[in-house]
Amino acid sequence: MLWDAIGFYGMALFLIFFALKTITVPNPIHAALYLVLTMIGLAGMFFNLGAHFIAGVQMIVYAGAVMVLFVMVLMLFDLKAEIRSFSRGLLSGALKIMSSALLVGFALGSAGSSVAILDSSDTAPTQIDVTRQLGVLLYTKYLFAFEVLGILLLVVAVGVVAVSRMKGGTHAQH
Amino acid sequence: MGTDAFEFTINFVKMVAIFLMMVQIVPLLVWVERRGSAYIQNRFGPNRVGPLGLTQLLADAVKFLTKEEFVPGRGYPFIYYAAPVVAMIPATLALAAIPLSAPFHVEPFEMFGRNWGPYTFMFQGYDFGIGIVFVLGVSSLAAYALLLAGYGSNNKYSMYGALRASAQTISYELAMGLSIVGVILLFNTFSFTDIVNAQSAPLNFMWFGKKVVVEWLPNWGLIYQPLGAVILFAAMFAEANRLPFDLPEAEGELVAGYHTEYAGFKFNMFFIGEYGHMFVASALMVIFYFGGYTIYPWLTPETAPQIMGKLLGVTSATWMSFWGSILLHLVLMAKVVAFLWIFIQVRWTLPRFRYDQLMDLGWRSMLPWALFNTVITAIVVLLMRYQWGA
Amino acid sequence: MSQLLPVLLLSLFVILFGSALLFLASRIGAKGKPNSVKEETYECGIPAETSGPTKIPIKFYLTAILFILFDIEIIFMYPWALTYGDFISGGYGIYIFSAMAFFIAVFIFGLFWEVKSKALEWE
Amino acid sequence: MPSTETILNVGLTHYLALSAVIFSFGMIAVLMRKNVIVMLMGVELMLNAVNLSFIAFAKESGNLSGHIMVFFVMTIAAAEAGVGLALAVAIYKKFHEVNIRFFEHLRG
Amino acid sequence: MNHAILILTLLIAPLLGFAFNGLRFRSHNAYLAGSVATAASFISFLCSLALFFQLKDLPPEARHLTSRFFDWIVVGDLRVPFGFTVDQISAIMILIITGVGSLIHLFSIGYMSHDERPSKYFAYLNLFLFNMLVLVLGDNLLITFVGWEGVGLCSYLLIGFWFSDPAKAAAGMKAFVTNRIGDAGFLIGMFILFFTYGTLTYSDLLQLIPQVVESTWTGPLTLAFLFLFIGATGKSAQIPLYVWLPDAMAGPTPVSALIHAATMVTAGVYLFVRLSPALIFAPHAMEVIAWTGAATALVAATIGITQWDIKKILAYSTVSQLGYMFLAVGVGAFGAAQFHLMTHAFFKALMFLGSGSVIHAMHEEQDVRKMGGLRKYLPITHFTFVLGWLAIIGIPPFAGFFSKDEILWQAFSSPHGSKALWFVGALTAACTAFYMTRLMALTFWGKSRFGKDVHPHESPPSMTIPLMVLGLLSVIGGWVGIPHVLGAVLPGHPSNLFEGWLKPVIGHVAHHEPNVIMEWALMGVSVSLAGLGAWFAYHNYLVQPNLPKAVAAKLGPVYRAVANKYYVDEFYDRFLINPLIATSKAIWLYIDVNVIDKVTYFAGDLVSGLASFAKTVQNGKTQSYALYMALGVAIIMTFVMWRG
Repeated sequence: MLWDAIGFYGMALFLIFFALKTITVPNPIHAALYLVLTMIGLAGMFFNLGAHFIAGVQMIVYAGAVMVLFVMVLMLFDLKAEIRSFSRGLLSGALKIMSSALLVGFALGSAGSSVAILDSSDTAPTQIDVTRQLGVLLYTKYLFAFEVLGILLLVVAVGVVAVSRMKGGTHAQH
Repeated sequence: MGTDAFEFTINFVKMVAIFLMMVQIVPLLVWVERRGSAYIQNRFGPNRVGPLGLTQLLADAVKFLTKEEFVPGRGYPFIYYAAPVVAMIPATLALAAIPLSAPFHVEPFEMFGRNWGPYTFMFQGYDFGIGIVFVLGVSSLAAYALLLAGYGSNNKYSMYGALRASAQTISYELAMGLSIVGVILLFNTFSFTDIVNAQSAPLNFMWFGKKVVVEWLPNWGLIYQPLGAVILFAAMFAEANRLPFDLPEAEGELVAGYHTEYAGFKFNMFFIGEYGHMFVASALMVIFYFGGYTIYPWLTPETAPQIMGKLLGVTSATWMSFWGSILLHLVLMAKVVAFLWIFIQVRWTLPRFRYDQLMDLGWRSMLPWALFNTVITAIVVLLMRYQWGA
Repeated sequence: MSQLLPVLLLSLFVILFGSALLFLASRIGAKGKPNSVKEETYECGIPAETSGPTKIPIKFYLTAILFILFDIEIIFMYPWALTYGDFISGGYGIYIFSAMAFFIAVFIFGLFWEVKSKALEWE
Repeated sequence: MPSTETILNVGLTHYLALSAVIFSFGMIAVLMRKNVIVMLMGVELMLNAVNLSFIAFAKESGNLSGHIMVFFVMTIAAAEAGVGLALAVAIYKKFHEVNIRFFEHLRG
Repeated sequence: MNHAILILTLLIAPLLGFAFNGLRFRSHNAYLAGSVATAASFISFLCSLALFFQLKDLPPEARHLTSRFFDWIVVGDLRVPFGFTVDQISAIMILIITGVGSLIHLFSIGYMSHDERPSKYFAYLNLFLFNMLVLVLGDNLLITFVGWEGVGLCSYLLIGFWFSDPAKAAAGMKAFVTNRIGDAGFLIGMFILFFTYGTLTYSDLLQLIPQVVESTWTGPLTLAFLFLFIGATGKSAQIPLYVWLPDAMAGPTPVSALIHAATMVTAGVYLFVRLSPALIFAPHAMEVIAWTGAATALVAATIGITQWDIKKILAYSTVSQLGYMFLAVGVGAFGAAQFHLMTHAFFKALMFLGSGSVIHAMHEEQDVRKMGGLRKYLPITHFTFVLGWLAIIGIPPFAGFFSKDEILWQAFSSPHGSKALWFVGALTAACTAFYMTRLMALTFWGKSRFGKDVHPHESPPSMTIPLMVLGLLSVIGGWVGIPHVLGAVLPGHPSNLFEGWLKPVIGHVAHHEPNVIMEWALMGVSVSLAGLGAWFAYHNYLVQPNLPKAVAAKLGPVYRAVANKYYVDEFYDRFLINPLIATSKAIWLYIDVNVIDKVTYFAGDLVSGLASFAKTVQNGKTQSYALYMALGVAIIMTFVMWRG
């Protein structure tokens, strides 16, 4: 139990640190790289929670694909560190911080008031079983959503190509 | 005995072993590659320093270490330094997930006045049950090292090399991932060990409700998945950025690609990554299609301990099991080395693709073929296992 | 936690090894005086005009974006492939096959469209 | 101050709290960063935080629907990132700028 | 095969046909479009057959195959499953729909071969088929209503298929608007049923109502059925909403055959047969239905006598026959209503297709005054038409005889019936015989009255084959429902199979002892009345062709009234539509401009005043919007937390 707690807090601290860095570093590329680390850390969290396959997907899709795209795009923009990386406005800034804090406060409060404790000792027998169950569930109960996602991806693929071909639209002459 | 501490020690030892293995691959392969290329292209390889030029490696190491440490003026030092380190991680982590031999069983015994065991020692860094997904996930991180190197050097050749490399890596990842689907369809597991075990048997399958067994053939994936094997192997070349897919470092166009600005040990670390990739790729090929560490009908996890027992005259079950595992490990290594040799042979035989040809091949040829392979496999598996008449 | 420990250990080794080598090299390696010409971005001997690339082909993003989309579709096939045998032996072979057949048909349609729209064509 | 027991017994609450913190970071990035791409990263961060809570709930309840949901969220997030970045690239090509303020030019 | 799969295939086949043709609607290839559509329809027919035989193998009480695919709507107490049921009634309906539908699809290939937009036509036709099947198979009122609206839409699209002609487009509009009135009634009826009994599923309703009817007031039930009947008058063209059907003849003729004769217009009858076990507890509603049906039958038949357009005659005939069916429903002869629905589908589809063949041959000429003597040009059409004619006027042993006779006998003998109802029915039968014979005489017999430039020719096989099949059905279709008195004297005693088949699912009213002699006598009377009418028409239009004009002149205003359809359209125009328009105009000019506009302008000014303040919020800054979102969530969360 102690080791579990240490592991969790260690990872949680790293995650929070990386996430905080992600949103505060002025250089967007560094932000993206910190985000990659956050993603990998989250994959580890998923792994700890018994979601092995999901952890793998997190690595492949998020860390290996989405973030590569982010990094690629940022590198090609070649943005230097921004002098003012946060938007201006004292009132709105205060409001933004306040509303975020409020939401987090509520989330923490409600999470804290629920006293449920995960029984971390019940390690799922063999993880392949979870993945199998996940597969069965995905292709039976959630079959429709799955097929629809296939179509969504198709639409996105078409849309992306269309967007990248855009020549400027109606206001191109300015 | 605290199990945690014991497990920790075992894991620590394993990790050190795997890490050392990873590091020692490079000098050996560099030597093989040099001698091999010399042999293939009819020229002189390293032959001055020591027997067969073997101590050339040592000289190399000294040379690497004594190179001047250099950071390009306009580069980003931290990223520039991080890139080569990151380059080593994916291959190392992937290697640790691959079973290098059959597990060996330690029977209960007494030592230091205590009872030990029984214990099953896995010849594998870790086994998560989702082995294939883990390896894919880890190796998908390989693109970062390239991008970091390109960006950190802040040189247009490096950048283009990095871009090309990562675009190429991800493009071929599709064909790779898809060709593995065929293997999973066949064996219905993500675990390498299960795949190898399934292959250490005579060729057997259901055919329209009847069981067919061919005694004289091993149950290797190659027999079911020839197309998938070819696609996977080709994709692996691209993943490892080897010729004929070494566009990122095409000398004629990009000087040396993403490691233009790297020298000394930093350059060497990229090599560790590349050779590690090659090694992992060969191991995957062997495990998916060539029976892993087994050769049915002679060498299987069942027969190997007996053979070694007879050969070495040991009778203790533990030691038989141990030597059997070593034998199987050698089998695996032999197969892997064969594949590594193909990598090298191809590098010195084939010319390089053009970049458009490369992308065309990946997207418009290999991806559709891999898709075709998946569909055909699914249909055949359905026909084979469908419960006719039920 | 214990399951991930080896992974962390191994990564740690690699990072330590790498850093140690870098450190060693900087200690042992020859000491050169930095000068502006040496630190110039490498461009085959002529003075570099720009450091990073300026014009970036749109193809790279497009490839990366399409890669993400297709990659996810392939990832969706993994659990399918894993449970395919179970479904067949449960008597739902045709069901699971047609479930994925539709998905793959959409996939093929997408691929076909991308090829036809020349989004995958390189110079 | 919670008891040592509560602190050491890592459970759902802890994961939810972590998730809430990461979510708030993502939200702050979306609300306050000027760079569009960093804003998109904030969105990813928020989605990931939610995913974490899904997985934690799935573990808690033993119901795998949470995993499926995460799978779907990842898909949607990837699609969203793809489209978002394609738009960002298109706009960058036009204005050579990724500051969110420049997106106001898209009005009307 | 599993019945769920069959039902699914049955429904999806026409939907796929619709998708196929709908997606390539610009194509001019009538043969491809038609073949696909016909194939889709035929697949459905095969499924229907399979389902029918599956049903037949079950014991009579258990003859229902239900498959519920998922819960469609779950709101509070309302739980609507997306389910379909095949039972005795819907099995017959789907056989008719897909069987006759397939024939009409086949016929359409030839008929629409020169049209500009065949794909669109076939797409609509398949969509109609799908909706009709949904209507019939739905296991609750809401699904039925979905189909009900769907067929209304397809009917509108197909009536106005040649929309470039304003009159035809207007006809489509008229049909749609008239149907909307009925649909409102349907909805209200449905609401009342749900409000009273808390469910919309047929099986639950029909189980619940007989149980609670003893202990509760049946007022809502009667009211619900009256409102549903309003819906039925719209869809099934009864008084007062029948006016759209004759105009609906603007559509292509096969459409008239399929939608406006065989299937869609019988939806109302189907609905009441389906609900008949509950309907018998609302005798007042039944009375209204019976008299409305009888009146419609007679009025439409008399109008039919004076029409000159071949399709209009058939249209009024359809209205009249639908009146018969409602008469049957009203007197509690649900089996007879369903039986007549089936035979009518056969012979009326036949006659419409026959008229289509005639129109096709006469180059789009529809006026019977310009026809005549077509017998020798169109032998097959003529022969099949004769079969239909004999069937509709009720000559034994043709199909129409058995069903019509059953209705008349029930109208006479049922406790809900009366001699007056029987008399109206018998009179209608005579009128029917008269105008149908008149149609035959003017179209096929006698001397030809068309110009020299018209060269009628027999239609291609794709059009004549459906005619022949339907002709055969018009002959033998009635033999499944031979009444007991007749069956008793025939060899093999073929008793009333049809009635027996439907028995478990329809409502039953208490019967008197069958009076065999009376039944024989009435049968004789109706046949002789039909013969009389036929002979009279034959005499008038062939033997003494000048007689009709003289009669018309002599009757004067009565004839004019009938010929002008009793001025119903004009009546509606003058007393409903024009006053409505005038009132609207008055409201617009005085109330709208002076009161409402002022209010709205004030509201608008107020809003724009507020907006000029509020628009500072909408400043085009993405992050501000995100902030509002976050603030909104925060406020809601605060509220929720605060309330506990």
